[in-house]
Amino acid sequence: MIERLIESGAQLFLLLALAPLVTGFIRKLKAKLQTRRGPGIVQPYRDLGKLFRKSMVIPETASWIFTATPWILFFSTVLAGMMIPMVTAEAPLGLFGGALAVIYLLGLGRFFLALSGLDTGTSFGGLGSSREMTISALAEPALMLAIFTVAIGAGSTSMSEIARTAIEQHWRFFAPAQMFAFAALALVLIAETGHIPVDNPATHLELTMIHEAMILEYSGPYLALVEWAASIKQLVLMTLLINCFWPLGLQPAWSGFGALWGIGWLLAKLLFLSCAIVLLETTNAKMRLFRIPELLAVAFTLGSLALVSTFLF
Amino acid sequence: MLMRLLFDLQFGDRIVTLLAALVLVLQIAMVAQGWIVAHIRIFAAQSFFLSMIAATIAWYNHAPHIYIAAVLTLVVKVILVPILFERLVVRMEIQREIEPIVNVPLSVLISGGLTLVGYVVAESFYRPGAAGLGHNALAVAISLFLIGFFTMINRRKALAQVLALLSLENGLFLAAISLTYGMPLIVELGVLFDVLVAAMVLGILVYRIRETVESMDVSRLRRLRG
Amino acid sequence: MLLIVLLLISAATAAASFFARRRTVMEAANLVGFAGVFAVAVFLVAQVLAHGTVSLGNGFFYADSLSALVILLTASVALVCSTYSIGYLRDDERSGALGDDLSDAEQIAQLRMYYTLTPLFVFFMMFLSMANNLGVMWAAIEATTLASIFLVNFYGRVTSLEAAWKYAIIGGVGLSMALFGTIIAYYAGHSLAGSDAISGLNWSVLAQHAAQLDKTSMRLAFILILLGYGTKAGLAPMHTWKPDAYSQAPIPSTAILSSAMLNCALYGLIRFYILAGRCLGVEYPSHLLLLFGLLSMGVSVPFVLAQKNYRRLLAYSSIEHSGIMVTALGLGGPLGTLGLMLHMTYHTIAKSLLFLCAGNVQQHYRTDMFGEIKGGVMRVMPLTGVVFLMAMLAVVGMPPFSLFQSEFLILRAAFDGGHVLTGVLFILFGTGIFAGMLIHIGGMILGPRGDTAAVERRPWRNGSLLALAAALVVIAFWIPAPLFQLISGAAQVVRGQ
Amino acid sequence: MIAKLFLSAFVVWLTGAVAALALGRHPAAARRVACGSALVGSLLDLAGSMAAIFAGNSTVIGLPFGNPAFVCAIRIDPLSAFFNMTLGVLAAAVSLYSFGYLREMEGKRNLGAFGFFLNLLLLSLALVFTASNAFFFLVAWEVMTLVAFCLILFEHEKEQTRKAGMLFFIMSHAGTGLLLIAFLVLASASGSLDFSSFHLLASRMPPLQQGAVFLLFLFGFGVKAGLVPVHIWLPDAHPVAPSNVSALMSGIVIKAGIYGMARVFFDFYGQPPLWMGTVVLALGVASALLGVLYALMAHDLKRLLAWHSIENIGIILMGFGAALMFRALGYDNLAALALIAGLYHTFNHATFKGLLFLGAGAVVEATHTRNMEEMGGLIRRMPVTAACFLVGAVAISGLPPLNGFVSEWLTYQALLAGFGTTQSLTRVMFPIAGSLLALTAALAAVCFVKAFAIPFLALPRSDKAAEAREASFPMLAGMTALAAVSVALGLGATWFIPVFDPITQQTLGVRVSAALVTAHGWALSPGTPHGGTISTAGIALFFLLAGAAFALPLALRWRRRSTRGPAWDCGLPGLTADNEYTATAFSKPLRMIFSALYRPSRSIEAEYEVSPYYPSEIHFESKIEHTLEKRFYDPLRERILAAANRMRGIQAGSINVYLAYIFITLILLLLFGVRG
Repeated sequence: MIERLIESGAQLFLLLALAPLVTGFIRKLKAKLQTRRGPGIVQPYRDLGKLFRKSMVIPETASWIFTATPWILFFSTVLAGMMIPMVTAEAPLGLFGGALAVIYLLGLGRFFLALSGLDTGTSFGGLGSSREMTISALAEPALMLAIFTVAIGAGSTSMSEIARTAIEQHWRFFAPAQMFAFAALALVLIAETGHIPVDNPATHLELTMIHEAMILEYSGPYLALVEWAASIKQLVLMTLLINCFWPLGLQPAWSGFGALWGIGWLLAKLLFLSCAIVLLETTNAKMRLFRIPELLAVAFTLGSLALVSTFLF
Repeated sequence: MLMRLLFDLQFGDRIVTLLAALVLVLQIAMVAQGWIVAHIRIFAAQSFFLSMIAATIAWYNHAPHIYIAAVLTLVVKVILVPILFERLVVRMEIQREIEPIVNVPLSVLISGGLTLVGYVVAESFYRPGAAGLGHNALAVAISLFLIGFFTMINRRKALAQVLALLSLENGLFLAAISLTYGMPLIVELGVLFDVLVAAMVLGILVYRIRETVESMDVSRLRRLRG
Repeated sequence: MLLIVLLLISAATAAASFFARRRTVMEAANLVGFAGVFAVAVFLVAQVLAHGTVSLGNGFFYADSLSALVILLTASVALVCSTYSIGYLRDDERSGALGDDLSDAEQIAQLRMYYTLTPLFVFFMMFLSMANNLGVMWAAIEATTLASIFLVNFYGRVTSLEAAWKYAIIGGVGLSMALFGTIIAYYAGHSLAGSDAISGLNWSVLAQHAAQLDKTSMRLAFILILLGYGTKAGLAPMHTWKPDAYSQAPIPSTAILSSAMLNCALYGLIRFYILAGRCLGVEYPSHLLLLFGLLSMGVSVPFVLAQKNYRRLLAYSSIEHSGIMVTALGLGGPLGTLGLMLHMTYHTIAKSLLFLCAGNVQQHYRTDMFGEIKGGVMRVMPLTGVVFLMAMLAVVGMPPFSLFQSEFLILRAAFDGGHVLTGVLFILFGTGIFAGMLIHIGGMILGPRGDTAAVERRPWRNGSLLALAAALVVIAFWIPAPLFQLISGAAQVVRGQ
Repeated sequence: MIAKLFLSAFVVWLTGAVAALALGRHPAAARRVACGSALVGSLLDLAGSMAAIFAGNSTVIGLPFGNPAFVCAIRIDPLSAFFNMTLGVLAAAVSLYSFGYLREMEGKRNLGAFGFFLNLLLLSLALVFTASNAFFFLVAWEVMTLVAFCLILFEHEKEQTRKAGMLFFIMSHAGTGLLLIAFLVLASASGSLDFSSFHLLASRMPPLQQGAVFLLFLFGFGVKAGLVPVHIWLPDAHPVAPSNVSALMSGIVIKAGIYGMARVFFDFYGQPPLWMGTVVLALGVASALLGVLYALMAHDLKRLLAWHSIENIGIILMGFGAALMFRALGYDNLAALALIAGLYHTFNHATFKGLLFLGAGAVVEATHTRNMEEMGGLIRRMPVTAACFLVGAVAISGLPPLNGFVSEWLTYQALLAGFGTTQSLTRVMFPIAGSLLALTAALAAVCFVKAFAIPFLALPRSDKAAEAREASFPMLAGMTALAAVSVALGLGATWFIPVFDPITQQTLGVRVSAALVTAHGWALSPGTPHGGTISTAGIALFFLLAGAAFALPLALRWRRRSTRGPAWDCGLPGLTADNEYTATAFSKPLRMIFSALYRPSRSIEAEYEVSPYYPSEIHFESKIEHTLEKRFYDPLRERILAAANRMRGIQAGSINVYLAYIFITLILLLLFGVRG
């Protein structure tokens, strides 16, 4: 029992520590590709530290939902993080929920974030919430089809089960179903974490920002919590993508040396995925809002192709 | 020789058929008729021949109560009703002619067709050697009924319609006496009483229509629709 | 013995109101007369339940449970309508609806005509239900028609004259066909022994020897009777007189016409159906009856859907119900006949209640067009509004009310007997009628008050309304045992046991 | 014991109804009597049904009925007990709520009649769920429809109310017509009207008849449940009814249709052919999608909730459809899982939809308007109502840890398990249905962000919203009770699952709750070997622990350092309510994306004095088109009325024509009839 506690504590620490690092790394890499120096990799840690120490301004019109949302968002994202296998195939809180629970916990966080956006009473908040909810609603069927394809392969929706079958059948990645599912899940990842073709994380230009618009009114520690939760969500989705399709390096159990080896592999895969994302971001321009459904329709067709191909081939 | 004829059933049967044919001819004449007063008189003649048929049947079948029926028909349909209607016609001094909906030649043709229908329907009833006199009178009765019905449809004037209705009941009376030597007396009385009251009631109605609509033309009474 | 008393009382009522000079005497005579008739009818029912059949004058008058039921229904409707007519005619007199420039004497003459003709009308209906001889029965039906012609023409307007004329002529033609049918039936029974005696045409005699009757003539006779009494019952295509007559006659006579007269016409048809059924087998008559029943239901649907006048709407609803009852007769069997008899009883109550409510509304709004009332009857006349809605729901066959039970039995007979198409058409037409009635009558009753004047107290009319409404509600949940025994007895008679 | 409880419940309702009607003159007493008897009756009914479920067997009780030709008896078997339990819970909360809700109507409306109809509605519902023969079922069914019609038309002054009520009544009656045909076909096949004689009867009938009876039942009950092709009355009828009635209508009256379908599909049909399940699943998906898509565009709060009822009925039918398909393929355990998913969602929907309608009722009563655009900032004035509405919103969007999530998770597992079956059609159809369910749930979340945020958050958009007062105590009590039940159903899912054992035993002959509950009562699993588990209790525990350990202390510390200031207003002179996002704006992106379905049209009128470039006032209005009504129902109605008008030509008025009709009939009959 104690051992399980240590494992989950380690995964929790890893989750919290790694998330800002990944965001920092992506920003640094993007800056490098745009031939500018860009802030250091550890800049997000500094921002979080600074924000936690600053005082806060809460809008007059805001109700208790505005103040409760950061906590709900943070805890639901962390809980989702605990339910997926990062280092070992066995997710610490795997019992509490599988793939569906992860999707719906992220949904819960998003639900309250949208409410807080509208709670401020500014049009930016409303703008952001409406777009965020619409895009995530359209992304949902594609995400579900990808998860279903993987789950059908593994015979269950529990993430550890999916990871374990991924480990045993190395060749599985090259099956067409897996390829289509991977592509669909990648597109959904881009849409959910708000990267360039769907939403520009760096901008505060009213017309283009989606995620930023909702958290415009947050300041101080609450802004830190929301930012941190956003990066954790990005890490969760990336790990989900990795461990469902590239299982190499996933340890069957938390033996001492194996853990280090697992973390090493995790970092390598995250590095590779981040480079792919940055590459995608720098080579593409942001799409018009009403072109995004077409992108998500492509993801949906990829998902259904994945599903059909599991049954055909 | 005459006396023998009086008791020879065969001869009685032929007389009844002859009179029945005469009644049918009068009915078709009534269809082709253009004048109300002539219409009434033909109806009276028709009723007279009917009572003659009743009398012959009563004579040959020794059924006394048919005599009563014959006399009653004579009184009611040959005397009372025509007088009532003629006084009605005179008092209301309406134009005398009847404008039928279907022109005369076509309506005569239709009555011919209806007679044919009468015979086709009655044909399934003929059992060879059936006793009694006018068993073949059923066909005549049915055609009388159908022609009377057709004349009702064909008439615009209220009084003409009433007359057609009464001629229709003549057909029934023929059927009653010829097929079953008359219904039980009570029924005969009931029927005749109802025919008389019907004639009076319809007369009153015709009079009311004449007062309120200023013309006997029933086809203009079309206000109640849908 | 009771049979004669029954006739004497109604005849006496007619005479009393004919010779009375003041209106109150006429009203009292009618009320007391019909109460007496009702009481005697109840005694008759008790006697019929005890001895099976009551006959008089060696078989001239013959009352079995079927005729007892019809007499009871006629008596009850007549009683309720007489109480209603007192209030109704007083209101008509006050508002000058009887005729705008009539002096007092003329108005009294008008009322006298009503108060004498109604008991006469009821007299002949009673006579018809107990006449054993088919010819006499025909004469009685003819007499009811003649008596009711002037009731239809009571208001003397051009439209009521037109309605009376059509009622008379179409009725006359129909009944002459019925007479022809009776003659042919008598001819069919001609070969029987002792057929020329007075009892030759008696129904009870013919019923016993039905098997030996001549087949082809019975077939012709049944067709003619179906067309003849079908005209009086208002079956399509002979129904055209009904909407005109019901929308022009005074409300109490329409109520009697639509319920009691319908029962008597069906009574005649049932008597012949029993004969034809025994002689030709049930197959032949049921096909014809189903054809005419479904035709009547079908014809009334469009008229209910696109109707602008609520009294004509109720007329078409009663055409539909005569169609239902004829279909039930056509289906036959234990369920069909029981359904028919139950339906006849429930329909009498519900339809007369519906017409009485329509009367209340018409007298207050002075019009019978939906367009001119524009809703709000519930707010102006709460009692009439609620009872009207309730009666409409009952007539349409909504379950809490009892008509659903009889229609359920009829439908069950249809489906068990394999007539699936009949059942489906029955339900389809029922839904169409329901939609039409709900939209029109619901639209009229519900809605804001508008600017119509408040309604004055109306003891007589609302009293009879409440009595019938109470009967409707009680019978939905509980039928008195003797009444149910009478109804199942009548059903057995129809089945020919 | 069970019989006594049920009979006393019926007696209490009946006497309550009659007493309320009698007390018409003094409304206060009538209100108390009506709501009190409704409450006591519902609690008795709840107790009786719980006892019946735990007893597991079925008890039969004869009821006295006046007409000897018919027999009326009720039979309480686990399936009807379950639906009675749903009725009991919802009705108790609604009656509690009505104590407060009706006080406002005391002066204006006849509360005696309202109490009469309310109690009769509950009584007829209980009878519908327990009726044991076709005749008594149809009587109870139609009485329920009639009473619901009277309740909907309670404020029948408004033209819109009348039209909606009449459409409801006519469509329900048409549905009952279909049921009547179906029941009578079964009765003629089985010889008796009793439901026990119908058990597994339908599978023994010839396939054509079996298919026809299935479709008749599906659309007969579908009309009442709000299945897509026959749902058009629902979005009009529920908003116009008084709110506590709409809560009952959406919560339990719709479930009568679902009960009917469950009774037919799983009691009368033994081994149904595969195509039946596919039809139900397809219609379920269609209802879910269309329901939520049109809900997004509704800006009348209660109309939005009515559309959502159609969506949730779709989800329930997905569960039933999957169960039917598994039954056809012989996988009884999976069928049981799918059935439990469907029934669980029925109970959940009754609770959170009832809660939402009661909340909406409180809001509408406070602000005297149903249009969301005129509300706003109610969370400050009506905090408890807002909290309860939020619980309902989270539950209906299927977000953990509440009950909506649990039943949708079970439906996902059932659909996912579909892939295990060999049939080629189902292997593809189930996951596709699963993904469309995901889309529906996500769109529901969007819709309920709008439905909660616009009325409750930020600044009030009209003075009506500004002066709103918190609902009275009984109303809040009713709402909190339902919220508590919702949360309990969510967290205590593992304790609630065994309730379904007797039902699946009776219908499918298999008990699966043991397989579904794992980790000694903490987590729920789909019954397949090492399938994905879910523990709402665990999730809630995590939130509580983390909240208590980190959120509270840190929040308190940071609160001291926080100040209240104006939100960012781009330098404009202070934010007003006009800056807020409106419901129309919020749903605009989706209106653009699904424009093929909505065919949106908008009208903008700008008034200006000086020049068109400086408008003083702009009116913006956007409308969508209900394709099903415009394409199918309206033309159908017009064509019927046109045909009816043409047919009126028969009664043209001329007596000669009338006589001709009779003449022709006579001739035809003479020529063809005589030979016969």
